[in-house]
Amino acid sequence: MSMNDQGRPTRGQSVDMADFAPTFTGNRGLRLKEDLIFEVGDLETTGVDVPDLDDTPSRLGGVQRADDIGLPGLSEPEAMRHFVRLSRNNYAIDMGPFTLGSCTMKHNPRLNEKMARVKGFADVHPMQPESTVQGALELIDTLAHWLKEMTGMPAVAMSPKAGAHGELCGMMAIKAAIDAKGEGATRTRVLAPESAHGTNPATAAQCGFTVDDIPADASGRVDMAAFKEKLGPDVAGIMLTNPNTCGLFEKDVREIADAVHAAGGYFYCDGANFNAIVGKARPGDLGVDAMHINLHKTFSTPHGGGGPGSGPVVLSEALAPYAPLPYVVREAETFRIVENQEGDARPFGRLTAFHGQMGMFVRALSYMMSHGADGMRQASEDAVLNANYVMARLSAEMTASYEGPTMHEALFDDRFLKDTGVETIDFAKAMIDEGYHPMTMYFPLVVHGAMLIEPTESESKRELDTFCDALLFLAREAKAGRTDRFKAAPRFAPKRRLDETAAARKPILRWEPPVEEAVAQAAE
Amino acid sequence: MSMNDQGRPTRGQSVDMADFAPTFTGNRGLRLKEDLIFEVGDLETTGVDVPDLDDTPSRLGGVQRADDIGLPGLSEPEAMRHFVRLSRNNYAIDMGPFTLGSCTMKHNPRLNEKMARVKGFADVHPMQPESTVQGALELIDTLAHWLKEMTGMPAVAMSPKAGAHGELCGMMAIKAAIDAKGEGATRTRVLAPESAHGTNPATAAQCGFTVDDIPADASGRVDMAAFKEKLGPDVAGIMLTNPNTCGLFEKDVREIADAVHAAGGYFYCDGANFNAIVGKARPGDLGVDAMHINLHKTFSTPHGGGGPGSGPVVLSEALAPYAPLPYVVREAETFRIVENQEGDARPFGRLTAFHGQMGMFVRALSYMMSHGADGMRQASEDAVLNANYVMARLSAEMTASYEGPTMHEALFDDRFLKDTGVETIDFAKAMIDEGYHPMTMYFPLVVHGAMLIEPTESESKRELDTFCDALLFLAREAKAGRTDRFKAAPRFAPKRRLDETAAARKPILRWEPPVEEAVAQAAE
Amino acid sequence: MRYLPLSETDRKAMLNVIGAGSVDDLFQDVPADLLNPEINLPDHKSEMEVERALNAMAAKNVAAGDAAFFLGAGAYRHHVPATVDHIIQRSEFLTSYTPYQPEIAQGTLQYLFEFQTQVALLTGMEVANASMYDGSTACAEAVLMAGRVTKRKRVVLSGALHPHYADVTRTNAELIGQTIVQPDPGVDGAEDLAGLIDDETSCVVVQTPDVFGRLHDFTKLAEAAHAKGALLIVAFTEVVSLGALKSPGEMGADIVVGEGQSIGNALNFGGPYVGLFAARKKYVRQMPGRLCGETTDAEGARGYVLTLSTREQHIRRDKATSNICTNSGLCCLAFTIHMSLLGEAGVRKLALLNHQKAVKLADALAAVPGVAVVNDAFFNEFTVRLPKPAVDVVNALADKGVIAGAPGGRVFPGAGLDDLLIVAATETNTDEDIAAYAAALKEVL
Amino acid sequence: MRYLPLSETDRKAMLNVIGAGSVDDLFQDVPADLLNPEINLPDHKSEMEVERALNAMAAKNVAAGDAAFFLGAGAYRHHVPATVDHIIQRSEFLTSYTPYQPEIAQGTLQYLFEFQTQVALLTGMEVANASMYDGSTACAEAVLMAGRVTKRKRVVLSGALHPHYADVTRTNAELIGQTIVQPDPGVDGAEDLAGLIDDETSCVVVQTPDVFGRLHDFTKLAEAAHAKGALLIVAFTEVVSLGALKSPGEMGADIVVGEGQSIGNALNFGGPYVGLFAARKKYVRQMPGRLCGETTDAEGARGYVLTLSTREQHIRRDKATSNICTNSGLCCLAFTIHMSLLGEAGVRKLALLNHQKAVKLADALAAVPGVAVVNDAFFNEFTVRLPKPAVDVVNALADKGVIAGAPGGRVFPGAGLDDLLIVAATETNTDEDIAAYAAALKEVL
Ligand SMILES: Cc1ncc(COP(=O)(O)O)c(C=O)c1O
Ligand SMILES: Cc1ncc(COP(=O)(O)O)c(C=O)c1O
Repeated sequence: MSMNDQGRPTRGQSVDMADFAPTFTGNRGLRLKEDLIFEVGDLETTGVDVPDLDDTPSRLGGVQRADDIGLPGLSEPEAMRHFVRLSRNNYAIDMGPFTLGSCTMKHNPRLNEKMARVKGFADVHPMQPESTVQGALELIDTLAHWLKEMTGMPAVAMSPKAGAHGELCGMMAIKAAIDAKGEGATRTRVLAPESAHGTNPATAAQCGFTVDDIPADASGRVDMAAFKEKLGPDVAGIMLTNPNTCGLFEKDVREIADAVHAAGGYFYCDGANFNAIVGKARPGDLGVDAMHINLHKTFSTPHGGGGPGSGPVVLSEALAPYAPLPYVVREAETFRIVENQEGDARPFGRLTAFHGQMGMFVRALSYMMSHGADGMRQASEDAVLNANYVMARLSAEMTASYEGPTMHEALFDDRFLKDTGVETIDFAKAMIDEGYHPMTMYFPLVVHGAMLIEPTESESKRELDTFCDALLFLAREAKAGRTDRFKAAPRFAPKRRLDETAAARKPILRWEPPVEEAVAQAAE
Repeated sequence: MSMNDQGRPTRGQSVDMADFAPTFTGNRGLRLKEDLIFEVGDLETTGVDVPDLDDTPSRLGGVQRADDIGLPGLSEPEAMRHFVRLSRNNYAIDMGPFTLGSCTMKHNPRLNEKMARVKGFADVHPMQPESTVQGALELIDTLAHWLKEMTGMPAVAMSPKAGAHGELCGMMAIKAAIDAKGEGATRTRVLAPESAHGTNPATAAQCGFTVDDIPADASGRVDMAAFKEKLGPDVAGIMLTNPNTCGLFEKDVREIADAVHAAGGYFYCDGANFNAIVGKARPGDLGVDAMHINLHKTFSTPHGGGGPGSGPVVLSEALAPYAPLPYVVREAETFRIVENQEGDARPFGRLTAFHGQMGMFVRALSYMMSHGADGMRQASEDAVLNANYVMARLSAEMTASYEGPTMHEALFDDRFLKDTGVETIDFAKAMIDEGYHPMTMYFPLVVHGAMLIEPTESESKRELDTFCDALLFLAREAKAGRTDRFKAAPRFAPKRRLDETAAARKPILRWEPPVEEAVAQAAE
Repeated sequence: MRYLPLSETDRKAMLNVIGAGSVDDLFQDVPADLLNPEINLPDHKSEMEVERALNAMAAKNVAAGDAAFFLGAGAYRHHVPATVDHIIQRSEFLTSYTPYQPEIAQGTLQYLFEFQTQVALLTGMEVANASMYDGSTACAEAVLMAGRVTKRKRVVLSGALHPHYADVTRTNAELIGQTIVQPDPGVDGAEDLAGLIDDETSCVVVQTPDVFGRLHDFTKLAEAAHAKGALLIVAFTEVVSLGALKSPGEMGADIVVGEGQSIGNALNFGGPYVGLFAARKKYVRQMPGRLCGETTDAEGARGYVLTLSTREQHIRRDKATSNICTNSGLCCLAFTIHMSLLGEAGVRKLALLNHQKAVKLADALAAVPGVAVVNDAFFNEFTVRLPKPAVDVVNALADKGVIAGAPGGRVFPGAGLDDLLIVAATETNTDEDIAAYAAALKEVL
Repeated sequence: MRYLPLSETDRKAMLNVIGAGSVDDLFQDVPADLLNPEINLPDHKSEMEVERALNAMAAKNVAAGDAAFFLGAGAYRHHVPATVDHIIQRSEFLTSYTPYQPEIAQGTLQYLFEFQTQVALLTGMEVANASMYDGSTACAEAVLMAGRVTKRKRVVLSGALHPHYADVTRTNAELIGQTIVQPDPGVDGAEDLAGLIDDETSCVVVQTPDVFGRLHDFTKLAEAAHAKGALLIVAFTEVVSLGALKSPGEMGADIVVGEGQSIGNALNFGGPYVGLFAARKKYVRQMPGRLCGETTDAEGARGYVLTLSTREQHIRRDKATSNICTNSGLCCLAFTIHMSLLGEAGVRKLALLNHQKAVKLADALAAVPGVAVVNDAFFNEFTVRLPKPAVDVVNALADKGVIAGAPGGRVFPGAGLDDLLIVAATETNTDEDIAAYAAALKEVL
C-alpha cells in the first residue's frame, strides 16, 4: 500500500527531457559504468605485496617463461571498486524474488557461509592423513545420513560436483549394473519425457545411450500408454523428473517404476525439483534407483552466478555396489576414506579429483540442521503453497498451462499474449523494469512460450502480492496494446536489450589489445 | 577513452518518453524501493530461532513488562532483502571517489576487517582478568608506540571514541594543567581560527572555556598580527588545525606554538588533517601539546555511515600526567591496565566506560603495519600530490581560493559560478548525477560557497582524470547557462532533491502507526 | 605498496601538470629542517606477515567463547546472527560517510530512522537520537542536557549506577561547575534518592537493572523529582532487559540512556559500542547528537534527512548542545538489523531465556557452600557474596577456564565491596557451563 | 522457523485464495500412503546450536594453517587476499543465478569475460571457457573434445599425469568406447609418448609440472602428435606455475586444462575448485561449457552475453558437446579478483617466491640422512625418496605437527612407489616451517 504512496503518482508528470539529458561520464547517479580490467590496470601495478625474493638460485631447468603474459594488475582500491561496481549491475535473491523455474532460488543463509569458512573445514587439504581429517569425514558421513533419511534411499554417492554431474554418476551406475548383467551391448536405449531438462538427454548420450522421447499427456504428465509402448528388452532405463518440469507430480510414478523394473531397466529420477517434496514424500518409496540432489537448489548453497554446485546421488540397493570412488566409511569411532576398490564393492570409477564439494557439504548440513525434519517439511509445504498462490492469482490474466493443484512451480504459456504482438521474452524484459528477475522462459519445451515461475518458500505473502499485482498489470498493458513498454524493455536496467545474435555470429570471447597498443607492443 | 565509447553518443537520441513511462511497482530495474521495517514486518514474525524456554520460575520481582513493545519482526530472508535494498541507495568509497574535504575518505582495507573479527580480539570482554587479555593490552601498547613514533610525542591517551571526543580529552588535559597551576579561574579564553571545524569551539565551550576567533590572512592562514594581539594572561591556549581546514600548512606554526607557550597557554592541534603529513613532519617537532588522531580518517578504519570512530590523543610532557584513566603500562613481559589513580599521575578523570575503541585499534594497527614507515610517508605524498593535481586541473574552469601548493585538499569557492544562477549546492547535486559524491560544501566558512576537495592517496590518476573532466564539463555547462541540469539535479539518484527545510519545520523523527492501526490497537 | 594506485610514471606526469619539480616542493610550507624525519618503525609488510603478527597477539587472549563465560558489568556476550555481520560489511554501509548528501545516502538515513523508532519503542520514550558513543557518554550527555533544560547545576547520582557511567558523568559535569551528589555504593538496603533532591537539583540519575543486577520501579522517584522540577534520567547497561521489564518511559523518565552493545555488537574488549539516547519530545531541541527525520523529495516521494542540525556543532559551534560529530553509525546498523530479526516475539523470548539462565545460575551458585546470592530479584545479572576476596576467586577460576564475573574490588575499588562478585548469564551459556562454574567455584573456595 | 516468512495467518489466507482446505490438498497427486513419512531426524535448531555442532566437527580436523604444511599433489595452499573473500560474498555475486538475463547480470558476465581472457593469456591459448568443475573433469572433457575433433577413439595418457585426472578421464572415455593407453608411472627416465601415438590416436595428454613435480617442454611432442593428426592436451594442477614457466600454448598445445584453485580459492578439503579450459580458436565450436562473449545493446553500448550456446545441453540436448550446466561461477570470480590484484608483476613474483621456497625445502630435506631429492628441476613441488614407506613417515610427522606431503603409496596405490614422497612449498611456508620439517623428518627416519 504505502509502497504505492511513495510519490509514484507524481513521478510520471515530473519527468521532462531535462531529466534525461545524458551525463558526461555516462554514469547515472548510482548506476556506474566500469571498463574492463585490461583498460583499468597495467603490467606494473599490483594489489598484492609479495614478500621480496632473495638470491636463491633457480632450478627451473630451462623452461622459464620468456616474455610478458600480458596480465593487468590493479591496486587494491582499484580492484575493490572495479568489482563492487560490476556487482551492482547484477540482480540477486537478496534484492528480490528470483522466480526462475527449475532453479529453486531460495534464501541463502549467511550462517552457512560462516560455517563453510571455519578453518577446520576451509583450510584442510583433501590428501591430509586420515587422523587429521576425522571431523571432515564425520561431516560428510553425517550429511550422507541426512540425505539418505530424507530420501529413504540406502546409499549415496557424495562426489558429484553439480546436478548434471550427478546425472552422470547415476547413469554410469546404471550402465555398470547393466554391464554386470552382461546386457551392456543390448540395453542401450534410455527413455525421457520431451519435457526433460537438456542435461538428461545430454547425460544419457555421454554414457553411450540413445535417447527416446516420451510424449506428455493432456495433464502435462507422462503419457502412460506411449510409455509402455516404448518399453522393451533394449531399454536401459528411464530418466524422469518428479515433480516434473511442468511443476506437476507424476501421479503414476510407482506404476512407471514397476514397469521399468519389470522390463529390466532402472529408474533415474532427476531431483532438481526435490524442494517440492522434502519431508513430504521419499523417492525411495517411489521406486527410484538413483536421484541426484542439487545442494545448490534444495539445500540452499548459493548459486554464485552459475556455481559451484554439488550433486550427491542417492542410490538403491541395486545400484549401491557400483558407487564411484572415493567414499567414506565409519568404523566404530573413526572414519575412513576409501580411495581404491575394496571388498565386494564394484565402483564404476572416479568422477572427480578428491572427495567432492566439501564447501557445499558444510553449507547444506548447516541448512538441514537449522531446519530440522519439521522445518524442511514446512519449507516444502510453503514452497508448494506459494506456487499455488501465484498460480491462482495470476490465472486472472495469464494462461496456466495445466490444471492445478501444481507443486512448487506455476507454469504459464503465451496464449494470453495471443495477437498482442508481445512475446514471452518481451514480457520477461518488462518484468526487469518492474524490479524483478524474469521467470524461466521457453522451458519446458512442451508448452508454447513457457513461463515457469518458482517462488520457493523464501517469499513472503507481501512480496508475492506485489509481484502478482505487477504481472497482472503487465498482462493488462499487453492486452491493451501498450507494446512499447515491452518492445523497449528493459528501459531501466544497466543495459538495454542485448544483441545475442550478433554475439554468436562473430564471437568475441576475450579482450584483445587495441590495434595501436598491439603494434606498440610488437615494436618493443 | 573507451569509457566514452560505450554507446553514450547514441544514448541521448535513443531516449524517448516511452523509456520513462512510470513502472507499476515504482522500481526502476535494479533501483528498488523499500518500505520501513514497520511496514514490512509484524509482531508475530521473527528471524531468530531462540531456543525454547522451560518452566524455570521467573524472579523479576514484579517489574515485568505488561504490554507490547510494538517492534516489528522480519524473517531472515525479508531482513536480508530489506537491508540489501537499502544499502543500494548509498554511495560509498568502494563505488567511486568520495572527495569530502576534511574527512579523508581513503580505501578501507578488508584485511583490517578480517583482523578485527579474529575471536581473540572481537570476543574478549573488557573486564576479563588481566592474565586473559595480555594480547589485547599488547595490541593497545603497540599501536600507542606507533602513534607516538609517527607524531614524535611522548604520550598518548587511547580511550577517546572519536575526533571530537579526542578534542575533549586534550582540552580537559589542558584544563587540568591550568588548574594544577592554580590558574583555572583566570585562564578561560581559547583562541581558534574562524576556519576551525565546529567541534573545536563546541569542545572548548564544553570544557567551560570561551572561544575567541582568529581571522585568516590573505593566504588562508592564521593572521599572525591579529593572533599576537589576542594573546594574554587569560589565554588557556589555541586550537589550531594543521594543515588547516583550507588545506594549507600553517607556515608559522612554530612561532605560534612558541608565542602561546610564552603566554602560558597550550597548543591543541586538531589532527583531522594529519593524513597530509604522516611520515613527512611530526607534530611533536612543531610544538604541539595535544593532538587527536582520527583513526577513522588517517588510519583507514571505515566511516560506517557516521561511525564508529576512534580519536587517540597524543600529549606533550607537560600534559602527559593528566591523561585520563584507564591506560596500559608494560611491566617487563606483562601488560597492566591502570584503572585508578597511581603514583604521581594526575588523571583528569574518565572519558568512557572501559578502554576505548579496540575494534578500531586493531584495524588501525593493521593499516600501519601494512604500510610501514615507508608506505605511510608515500601515502601522504600521494595524498598531497593528488590534491595538487586536482587543484591544477580544475583551476582551468574553477576558482581556487588560495595560492598553491596546497596540502591534501584543494579548496575552491563559488566565484566561477558568479551570475550563472548556479550555486555550490546545485553544482554538488549535479556531481551526483555524474556518479560522484560531492566534495565538502560551504565549509570552511572563510570562503564563499566553499567546495573542499580531498581526493586522498587512494585515487588513481585515471580516476582523477575522469573526475576532473566531469567537473570541468559541469563548470562549462554552468557558465553556458544550462541551469536546468543543476537546478533539477540530482536527476538519477534514488531520490530527487530532498526538502530539508520541511523536515526541520515540523520534525518527524520516528515512525508512528497509521491512525487506523493505532485505533485498532487501542481497541484491543 | 598494494594500497597505493599511483605508479612512478603517474607521479612524474602529475608533477609535470602541477609544474612542480618534486613532491617535496609541494611540502615547501613545512619548515625544511623538520621535513622527512627519521621514523623508527619497520617498512611495509605483506598481508600474510601482518596476519601472522596480529594473530600472534590475539592468541594471547582467552576468547570468551573458549571459556565458561559469566561476565557482564556493562558489556554482555550474546549470540549475533550471521546475517548482521554480513550486512554491515556491505560496501555501501561500511565505506560511506555521515549522510550529508541525503539523495545518495537513503540507505543509511532510512535505517537511522528505523533505529530511532526502535529505541523510542524499547525505552517507552517519544524520541531517540541517532546514537552516542556508548552508554557512559550518553549518560554524561543526558546530565548536561538536564542542566540546559532546568538551568540548574546540582546532579544526584545513584550509588548503584555503573561506576564508569558515574565517573564519565562526573568528569564532564564538574568541568562546567556542576556538583555531583552520590551516596556510597552498597547492596544492602535501598538508598533514599528522593531525599537528596532539592530545588537546585537538575536531575537524578538511576539505573535498572542496576550495577548489582537489582531491579527497580522508579515511578515514585519520578514523581518526587518532578515535584522539585528535576528530571529523572534512567540508565541501563543491558538493553535486552527491556524485552522483559517495564520501560523507563512507563516509570516517568524524562531522559533514558543506555548501552546498546548487547544487540548486534560483539564484546570487542570494550568498543566500539552504541549509546542509546531517548527523551520526551518537548526536550528534543536540547538533545545532543544527530537526528534523522522524514521529508519528501522534489517528486513528492518519502525520504529521510539529518535534521534539527541547528543544535549541532557544525552549525551552532560553541553554542551547540554537544561537540559530538562522528557517532556509532555502523553499530546502530548492527543493532537495527538484529532487532529487526528478533522483533517483538524474538526479543521477548530472548529476554526471558536470559532470565531463566540467570535463575539457574543463581541456584547453582547458591548451592556452593559459603556463597550467598544477594539479589532476590534480577534480570540476567546478579551479585553473590563470597567468603574471600572476589578478585582472587576470579583469577583462580580463570586458570580453570571459567570467566566468573566482575569482582566488587575492581568495579568499586576501595569501597569495601571486595567480597562481592557480579555475575551474568545469557542465552549463550549452556547448562554444562553453569555446572562447570559451580563445580570449579566449589574447588577454589 | 527463522528462514520461513509465511505466518499461520498468511497460510490460511493463501489457502482461501487458492480454494484449498489444507496444504495437503495441494499434495493430492502424491500417493496418499506415502505422504508425510516418518523422518528420523531432529527438529529445527537455533544458529547457536548449529554452530556448536559444526564447530565441534571442525575442531577434529588439523587446519593446514595450524601445522607446518607441505602437501600439494593437485591442491595448493596459497595466501588469498582478504579482498577476494569480501567481494565474492557481495549479495549481487553470491546470490545470483547463471546470467540468463544479461541486462541484469552484467556484473557476472563482465567478470567471466575477464576470466576467459586471463586464462587464455596464462595458458598462451586463443580462447578459454567460463570454467569447468575442476582440473580433473576439465581433463576428461578435453579428451572427449579431442575425440569429437579428430573422430578418433585412442587416447594416450602420460604416466606422470595426476592419477585422479587419469582415472576421471578413463571413467568418462571408456564409457563411450575410447581406449586408453598409458605407461606405468615412474620417476626414473623419461617416457616415450611420441612412440605411442599412431594414426588412430585422438590425443596425447601430458602434464607439467607433472605429478612428481618434474618440468617439461612439450614442443617436440606437439610436433609428433600433429604429424599423426592427434591433438596435444597439456594439463597442470598448479596454475601459479604459469607465472614462471613457458606456457603450453608456446609449446604447441591444442587444448590446455588445469586446476585454478591456487588463485583465489581455499583448500576446502577438495572442493569447490575451478577447472580451467583453453583451446585453439578453430576448435571453439567443439568446446564444452559456457562461453561469454561481447556484444552491444539497443543503444550501442558494449555489453556481454552467454554465447555459442548451440553447443550446450539446453539447446542441443543429446547432441551437446557436454552435459555440464552449473559450473564454478563464484570460484571463477575469486580467481579473477585474485589474478587482477596480482597482475603481471605480482603473479611473476609470486611464482618465483614459490620456487625459491621449494628450492630451500629441497636443500633442507636433501640434507637429512637417507633422503634423496629425485627432481633436478621443479617449480614448487618435487619428489623425495625415503628409506622407508612414505605413508608411515607422513603419519609419524603428522603427530609432530608436520603435514609432510603426499605418499607415493597413496597417490599410486600398488605401483611400487611406496618409498616416494611428493612435497610442495608455497609462499605461505616460513623458513621456520622448513627447518621444523627437516628436523622432524630426521627424528622419524
Ligand atoms: C531439471 C534440471 N535437471 C538438471 C539440472 C542440472 O543441474 P546443474 O545445473 O546443477 O548441473 C537442472 C539445473 O538447472 C535442472 O533444472
Ligand atoms: C577538522 C575536523 N576536526 C574534528 C572533526 C571531528 O572528528 P569526529 O567526527 O571523529 O568526531 C572533524 C570531522 O569531520 C574534522 O573534519
